[in-house]
Amino acid sequence: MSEHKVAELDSVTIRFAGDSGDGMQLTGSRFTDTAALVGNDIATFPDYPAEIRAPAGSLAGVSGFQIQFSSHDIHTPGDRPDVLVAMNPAALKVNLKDLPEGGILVVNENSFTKGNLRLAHYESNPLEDGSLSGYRLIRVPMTDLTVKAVEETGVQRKLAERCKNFFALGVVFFLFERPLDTTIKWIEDKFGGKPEIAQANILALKAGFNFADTIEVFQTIYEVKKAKLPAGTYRSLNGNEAMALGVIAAGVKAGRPIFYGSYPITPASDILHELARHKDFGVKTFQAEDEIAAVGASIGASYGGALAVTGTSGPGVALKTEALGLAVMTELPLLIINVQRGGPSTGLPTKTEQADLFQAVLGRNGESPIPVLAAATPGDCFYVAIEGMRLAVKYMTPVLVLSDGYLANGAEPWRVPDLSELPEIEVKYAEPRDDGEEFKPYDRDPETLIRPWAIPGTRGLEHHIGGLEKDKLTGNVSYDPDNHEYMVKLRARKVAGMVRDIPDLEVSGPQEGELLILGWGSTAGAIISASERLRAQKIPVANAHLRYLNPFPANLGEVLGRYEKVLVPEMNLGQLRKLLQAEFLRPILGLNKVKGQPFKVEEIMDQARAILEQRTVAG
Amino acid sequence: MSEHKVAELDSVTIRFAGDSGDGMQLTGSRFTDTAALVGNDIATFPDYPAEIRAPAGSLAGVSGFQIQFSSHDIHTPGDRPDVLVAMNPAALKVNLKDLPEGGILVVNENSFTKGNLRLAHYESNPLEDGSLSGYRLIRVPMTDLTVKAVEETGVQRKLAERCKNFFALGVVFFLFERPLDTTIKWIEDKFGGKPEIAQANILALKAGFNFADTIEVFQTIYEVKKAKLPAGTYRSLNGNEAMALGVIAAGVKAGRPIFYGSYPITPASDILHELARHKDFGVKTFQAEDEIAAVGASIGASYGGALAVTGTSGPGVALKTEALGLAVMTELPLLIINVQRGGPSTGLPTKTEQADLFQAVLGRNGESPIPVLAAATPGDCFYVAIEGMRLAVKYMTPVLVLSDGYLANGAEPWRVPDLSELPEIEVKYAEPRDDGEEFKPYDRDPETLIRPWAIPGTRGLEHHIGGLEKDKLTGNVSYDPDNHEYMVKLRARKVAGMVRDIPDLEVSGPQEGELLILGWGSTAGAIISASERLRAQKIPVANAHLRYLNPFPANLGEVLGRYEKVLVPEMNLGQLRKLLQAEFLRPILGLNKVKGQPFKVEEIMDQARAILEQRTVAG
Amino acid sequence: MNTATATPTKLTRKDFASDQEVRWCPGCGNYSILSQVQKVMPELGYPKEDIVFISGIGCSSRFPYYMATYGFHGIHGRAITLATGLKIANPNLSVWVITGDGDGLSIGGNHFLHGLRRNLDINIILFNNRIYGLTKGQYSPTSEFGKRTKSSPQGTIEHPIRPVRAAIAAEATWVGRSVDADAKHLAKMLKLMARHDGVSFLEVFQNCIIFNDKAFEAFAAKKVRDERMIYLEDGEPLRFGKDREWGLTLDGLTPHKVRIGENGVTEDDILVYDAKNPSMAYLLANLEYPEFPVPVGVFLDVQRDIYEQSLQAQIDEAKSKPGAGDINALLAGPNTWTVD
Amino acid sequence: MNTATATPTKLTRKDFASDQEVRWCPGCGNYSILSQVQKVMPELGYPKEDIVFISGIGCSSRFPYYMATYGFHGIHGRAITLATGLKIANPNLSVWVITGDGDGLSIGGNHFLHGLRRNLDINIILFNNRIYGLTKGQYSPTSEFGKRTKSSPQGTIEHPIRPVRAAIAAEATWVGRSVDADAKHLAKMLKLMARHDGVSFLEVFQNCIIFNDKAFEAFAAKKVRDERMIYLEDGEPLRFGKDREWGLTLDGLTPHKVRIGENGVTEDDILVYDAKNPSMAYLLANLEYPEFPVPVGVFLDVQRDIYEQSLQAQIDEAKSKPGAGDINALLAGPNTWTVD
Ligand SMILES: Cc1ncc(C[n+]2csc(CCOP(=O)(O)OP(=O)(O)O)c2C)c(N)n1
Ligand SMILES: Cc1ncc(C[n+]2csc(CCOP(=O)(O)OP(=O)(O)O)c2C)c(N)n1
Ligand code: SF4
Ligand code: SF4
Ligand SMILES: [Mg+2]
Ligand SMILES: [Mg+2]
Repeated sequence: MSEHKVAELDSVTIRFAGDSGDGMQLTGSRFTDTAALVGNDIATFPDYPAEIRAPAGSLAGVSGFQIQFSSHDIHTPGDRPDVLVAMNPAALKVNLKDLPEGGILVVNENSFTKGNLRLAHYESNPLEDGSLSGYRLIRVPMTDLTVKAVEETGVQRKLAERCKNFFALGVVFFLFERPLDTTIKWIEDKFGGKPEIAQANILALKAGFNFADTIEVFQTIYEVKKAKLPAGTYRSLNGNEAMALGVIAAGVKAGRPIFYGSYPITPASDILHELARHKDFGVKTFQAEDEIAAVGASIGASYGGALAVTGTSGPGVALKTEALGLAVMTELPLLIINVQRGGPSTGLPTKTEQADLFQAVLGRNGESPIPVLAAATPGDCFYVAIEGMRLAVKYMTPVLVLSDGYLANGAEPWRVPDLSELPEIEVKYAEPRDDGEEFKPYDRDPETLIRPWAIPGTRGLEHHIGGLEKDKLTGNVSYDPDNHEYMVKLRARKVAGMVRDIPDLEVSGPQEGELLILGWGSTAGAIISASERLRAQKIPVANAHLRYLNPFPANLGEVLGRYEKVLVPEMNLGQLRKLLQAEFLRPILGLNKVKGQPFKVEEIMDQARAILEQRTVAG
Repeated sequence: MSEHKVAELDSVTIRFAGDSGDGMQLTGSRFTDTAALVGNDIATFPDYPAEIRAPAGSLAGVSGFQIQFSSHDIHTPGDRPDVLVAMNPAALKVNLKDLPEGGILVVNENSFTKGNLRLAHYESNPLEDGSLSGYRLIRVPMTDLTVKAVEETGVQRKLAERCKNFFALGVVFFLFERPLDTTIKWIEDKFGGKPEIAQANILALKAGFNFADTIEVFQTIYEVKKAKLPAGTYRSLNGNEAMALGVIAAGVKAGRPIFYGSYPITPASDILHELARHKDFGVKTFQAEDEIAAVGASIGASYGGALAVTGTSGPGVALKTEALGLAVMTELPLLIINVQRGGPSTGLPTKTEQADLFQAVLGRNGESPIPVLAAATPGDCFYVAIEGMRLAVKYMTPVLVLSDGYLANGAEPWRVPDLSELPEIEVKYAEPRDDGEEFKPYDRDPETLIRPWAIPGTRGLEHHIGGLEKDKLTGNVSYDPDNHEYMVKLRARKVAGMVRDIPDLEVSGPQEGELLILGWGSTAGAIISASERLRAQKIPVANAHLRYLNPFPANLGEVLGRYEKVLVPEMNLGQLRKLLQAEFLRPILGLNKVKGQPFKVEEIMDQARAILEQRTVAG
Repeated sequence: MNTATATPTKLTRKDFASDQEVRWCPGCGNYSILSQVQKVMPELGYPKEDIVFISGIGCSSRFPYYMATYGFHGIHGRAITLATGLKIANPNLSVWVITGDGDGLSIGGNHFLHGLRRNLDINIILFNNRIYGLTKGQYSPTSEFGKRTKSSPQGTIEHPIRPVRAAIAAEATWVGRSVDADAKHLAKMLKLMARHDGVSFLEVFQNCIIFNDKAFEAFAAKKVRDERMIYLEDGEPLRFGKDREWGLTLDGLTPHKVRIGENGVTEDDILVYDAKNPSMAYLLANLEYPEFPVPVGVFLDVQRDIYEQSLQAQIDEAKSKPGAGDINALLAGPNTWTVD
Repeated sequence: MNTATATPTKLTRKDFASDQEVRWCPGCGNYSILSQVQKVMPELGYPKEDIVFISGIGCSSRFPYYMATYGFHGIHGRAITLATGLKIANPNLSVWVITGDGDGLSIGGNHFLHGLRRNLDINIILFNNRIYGLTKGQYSPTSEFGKRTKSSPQGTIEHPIRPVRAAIAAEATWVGRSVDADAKHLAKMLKLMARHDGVSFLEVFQNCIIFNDKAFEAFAAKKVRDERMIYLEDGEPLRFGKDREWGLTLDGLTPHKVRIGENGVTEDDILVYDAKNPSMAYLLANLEYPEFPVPVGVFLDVQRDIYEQSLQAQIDEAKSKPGAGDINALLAGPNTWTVD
């Protein structure tokens, strides 16, 4: 390697952008893995189109992958990229607006053909017309160089060209002094069956690296040191993988088999794929004919004593609504996972949103209470799955867990836990009986109000359950007016009473004062970063994160009362805000973004500043 | 007729109770019609079991029908009966607790056999053991007398016995000085094809009347004078009939055919039955394979330019949830009727409840606003259907209308309106074009935000709609972040903006002060009665009724602000209360009854008094 | 179904009657079906606790309450989904689905289709009364074209589904039909379906005395039954009539009703029934009165991979791989790094 | 479908291509289907504004965007329900449903069943790629038993649905099959289905180049097609092969593949196809490669009451009654009284 100036940076954000067919998701993932293995903290944001493969070169077909890697704790994939890699004009067009002035812009100049420029609606070639003069533009004839580099393998030109994403990756690796070995190993594993393809990709990767070194395109290269994470063994993990692992771990902790009933839907399908691969843990996956069959089978499996889970996204939850009422009425444990996406209706299926909170808490016919939890980060999906299952089994109730598209596909370094660190999940089936006494399936623990889990196959516990109102003791059908009111209130009390099992809300920053920023779900990262930065600037904001949306933690009202203002940033029109107002009768401020994209740290900082300044002005 | 003391009463409540097979619903309806035709104000409450026909004589099989008739304005079927007619021991057992001491109790003593007593869980015969001494017990060997009375027709004994409900009706007609002619005419029409059955029923009716006269079972008979209702032509009508007529009338006013897509479900099925009988108005009814097909076909019909309606009950709405999101996204007019019943799940299918409000307003994935209205009385179902359709068509939006089991089956006298009194429903389809210019299906009125209704078959308007997010102008699929946020907010603004078209909330009683009782849906009658009675007792409560649940009337916040306390009685655990709190950030008091039964006037009066007394104590 | 452990308990019919009051209309055909099911259960040899009855919503779907076994009264149309999950979770149970023509074929049509082709070892009984009973008399997907009901005052305009044919087309592995009042035949069918490995589907013609009385009377009434119904027997010629004087023949793909001894027709011309032949089953499922006798009995009885067994085999295979079930390895994944 | 007013507009293929960028993967079989549909449309003679394409969700369901007609991209599995309501509301339209094997047969299975038996005059095209394309490669209800996909890493354990057979069993009145790449045949099928009165159902084998490439290659590839597929023609003997040297015969209910001239088989032994015979259609729908040639063409073409027409007839009848449509009389009902 030739001599280059090396500068040290705290953190860097890179965005790879190209055509759907250009392999940007793969390029991003490879960079992520390398950064993670080197010990950086990372956060990623893959952003791809809804079409499997939109026409090559079109704006609709642009696929992006952003990663922030850092030598300190980070919580988001970065607001704006420091480096943008644009594989074609369309990718440039779509992404350039996010690159700050002076940012590094790497383009594949071979792709700036007339045809591609037209597809990207460029009137003139931006590489030539001076419009990019505000950036550190690095033009690389990637296609040509790649084709030349892989010539020796003898692969066809078309296949050769496809290797250019590894060339681009090589360039970026050089810029940040990253080793190539993990990527080479990955390529060898992946293309084991096709050695010439593996060879071509490796050659392209190396060529990119060497090209950057040799022709000294970069005056300076950058180093991002290891982050100081808590000690432990780490891996990189996205939210869907974490959710699947959480489900499996819950099964292991409970010592009971998992049943996962699902119908494919973006962005939840990967949970099904992941679980289907782990039948060695006794996991039974069932791809149903539709969402109704998925939840129906899951209720049936739960009735049979399995740890039943049904995963989907918003429109799928809509279809499961009626059956969730049955789970409430029969009081069977069931975990429902909703990986939220942009709505309403089919909406923006590959984009993220948090607009299914109302549906989760209130969206059923009748008085039909269901506990609701939400995951804060990709890795937290693991813990939320376990906690959801713990509560479902303990309280004999369906529990709904919310994730979203951003968590599902975003990755972060994740400290691999030891099994012993995980909460216990105690499964107690009702015991067989031979005393001939009648079994009372709705007789319950007077304190927790939990009814017994009596599974078919158990001697002497034969009984009937169903969706009609039940007698409070025998479980027989009852149309008695007083019994109905009693049962409606009992079901509500049981869920409300779970508050005992829910940790108090903790606040970071000032424990009382002017402004609390309260988040839920995937806004956690942006809120933490924003709050920390504000506090670093001596702006006294507090922040907290709600993991339990129903019931709320016991101290929530008290916590809110300690702040003059409470701001809830959420990717909807103010759903948590309304729930809080209904409960605590105090005004809550909202910061609402419904663009299919996560919050930027700056957006939250700006809003917090504006609120505090307004106060100063007003006061 | 022999001489009897005649006393005048303001209003009387009668409950007919018997086995499901005893024809109590029919008996009640006949009494209702007669009372209505005589000019009383009436209100009825049929209450029947979920089984088609539970075992004869069993407690589960008891069917009841309560009617209040009055010489003044009444709003409920009465809290407790003045007269209870019990056709068998089970009916007595189930209903006696509601009869106040000194009440008139008419029983069919022939049915108090050992077997029936056992089925009703009576240890001893209540007719003999003195337990009924507190009531004015009138024992009638109805079966025997009926059989004897109809002997001459030669009908078989079993059929003869079945006439005993008309015997009972005759007895009650005598007690309240009612004429027999309408009932005789009704019998003749109904059993036209079977003259001997008609004859037997008429003989039984007359025999009952004469029996009561002859043997002077009643020392006094009662007169309830005509009510002073506003001038007009009246008929008796229940909520489901009214809803169906409202739908038809909306079609007539709009000059467009009605499409009604539905899957049978209690208590909404009668709307389908009624509409299916009126194809002469061009009404197209479609009995779908399930609720999803029902709403899907309705959306398709609306797309085709029909006035589309889909009716169901809570669990059916749950199944329609996903498709309602599509209606929101495509902005097509659609009326959704939910005749609420006891929930959650299958719940109490034949009982009433108001627990689907959350589902109506908030129960969908994504930000998915739908206007919601609720009917206040059986007759109001007519007007709510028309108003819902007017708004749906005008604002190009699905509109959800809530009724409930109590309204659906309860009857009241209804002033038959003239067509000219009804609001206009203006249907404007987009005009055909030949100018070759591109049609913009999402271009909209800048003020009302309404997009054009462009129906297939119209030249030059070919365009695409669907469930994916739409470009704000062209309606083409758009994944643009800013466009999505714009559209999410636009859909919310459009519905919120309908407030311009919604009348202000009006208050009866003091226009400011200590207590406002605010109702919605079928609680109207009990709340009005309670408030009027309280005010008559110089207790200064105000009352108001919310017909529009989303958006709320513009002055609602201001109205609430004029009262120290606001009480919302509802047949759920406090759903409107929560929505109000979320919106207006002030505490709302709830009176919640979830027993599958409507409020009694007294229950509301008691609670209002308690609230006011508490204030006095506290103050 | 025969995978449940058959223990030598000596149960009687009464052991299977629950303490719940039976709430069907007096005279409803459901009573006789209930009675036969209760009678047959002890003969199957399952311990009571291993038997589960699952239903949707409808008059028929109240059935589970009246059995002293485990019972799950589900929601409308979804009984097969509940049964599917239960059977997958515990293949050892004897699972019975009770459904109606509306519950199973209208709202539940999709699960019917997929439930049958998946071939779980469950038993499905469809009570076909050709009407919606519980909701008081609307037409169902099996109602005759033109039928006048509450929701079709001018007559239905829908071509009905034939449940047996639909089940065969959906590739059920055992398909049969019986009649509520024909106690002996019904009992026989129940036993046969229970013993079948894989999904079994039985249609029972059931009289709804209130909303569709005598729907099957024309051919199922005792005194005409022999002439107007035909009892399918595997390997036996398709003969019927009081003296078995009638028979069915096949001319290409067209069945004919013939009288033995007339027009030169002999016993040997009569088609021999083959319950292993889905094409024959399908053809017979098309026959309707009055053109033909109505077939009852076992239409189809074949074998195919059983879903829950195949799933278990995959689990066993997965478990046999080196490193299988190592949760720590799974959590760590292939690439880790260490921070100290 | 032929009730729409055929006006003598001279439209061309280009008139039917919308301005929307086609976003399928390069090489996807959907392109050729789109191309044939656009080509055939002008020949049908409907004004453009009377044509509506309705779909569910899936790659195939993006189809309506690419047609310059009215188009409705619905929700997953519900296209037939939307089409049903639309056609009832306006019987004058030419309504086309575009669906996939997942959309139409998995989540949409119930509407498939009921939509077909109701026999509305709509046209349904099912793009069968035997995979879920849009959700990136899970098995579908038409995937082969044992197929390894993202959601079945050890192979599926479900017996597939055969769409044509299911459609025949559901009593569709016109049923056909074609192949994406066989442009001429596909165009012919499209025209025939359009002209049929009543529901028509066409399965098109469609190649998903990304997730299930070459699924139909074994028999549908150009060079083997003649030997491995059989083109059904009403009234013609079932012959195939480059020189039509092969044929199908029927032995009872069992079809056989025979070579004419061998073993004494002559032309006259070959079964003559009868598209009016549902039993034959059902039998042929069972044939699969490699045991048999795969049949394409018109399986079934029969007539039955058409739903929207029957409904209109009931309305006309109701309107012809004395007092019909009198809203004041309706509102007043039979019993009124007057308050002054
Ligand atoms: C989601 C939903 N839709 C509709 C209903 C109303 N419903 C209950 S049973 C039934 C049909 C019953 O018919 P069938 O299955 O034939 O049973 P039967 O009563 O005739 O035995 C209907 C429509 C319901 N309970 N739930
Ligand atoms: C309610 C709902 N469930 C699931 C999905 C996800 N989904 C979209 S398309 C599809 C299957 C597509 O398969 P197919 O119909 O065969 O169409 P293809 O893409 O293969 O053309 C699924 C499961 C959805 N959009 N909506
Ligand atoms: S309504 Fe019909 S099916 Fe239902 S219980 Fe009564 S007779 Fe039986
Ligand atoms: S994924 Fe398959 S079906 Fe979908 S567009 Fe691509 S090639 Fe076609
Ligand atoms: Mg039925
Ligand atoms: Mg497909």
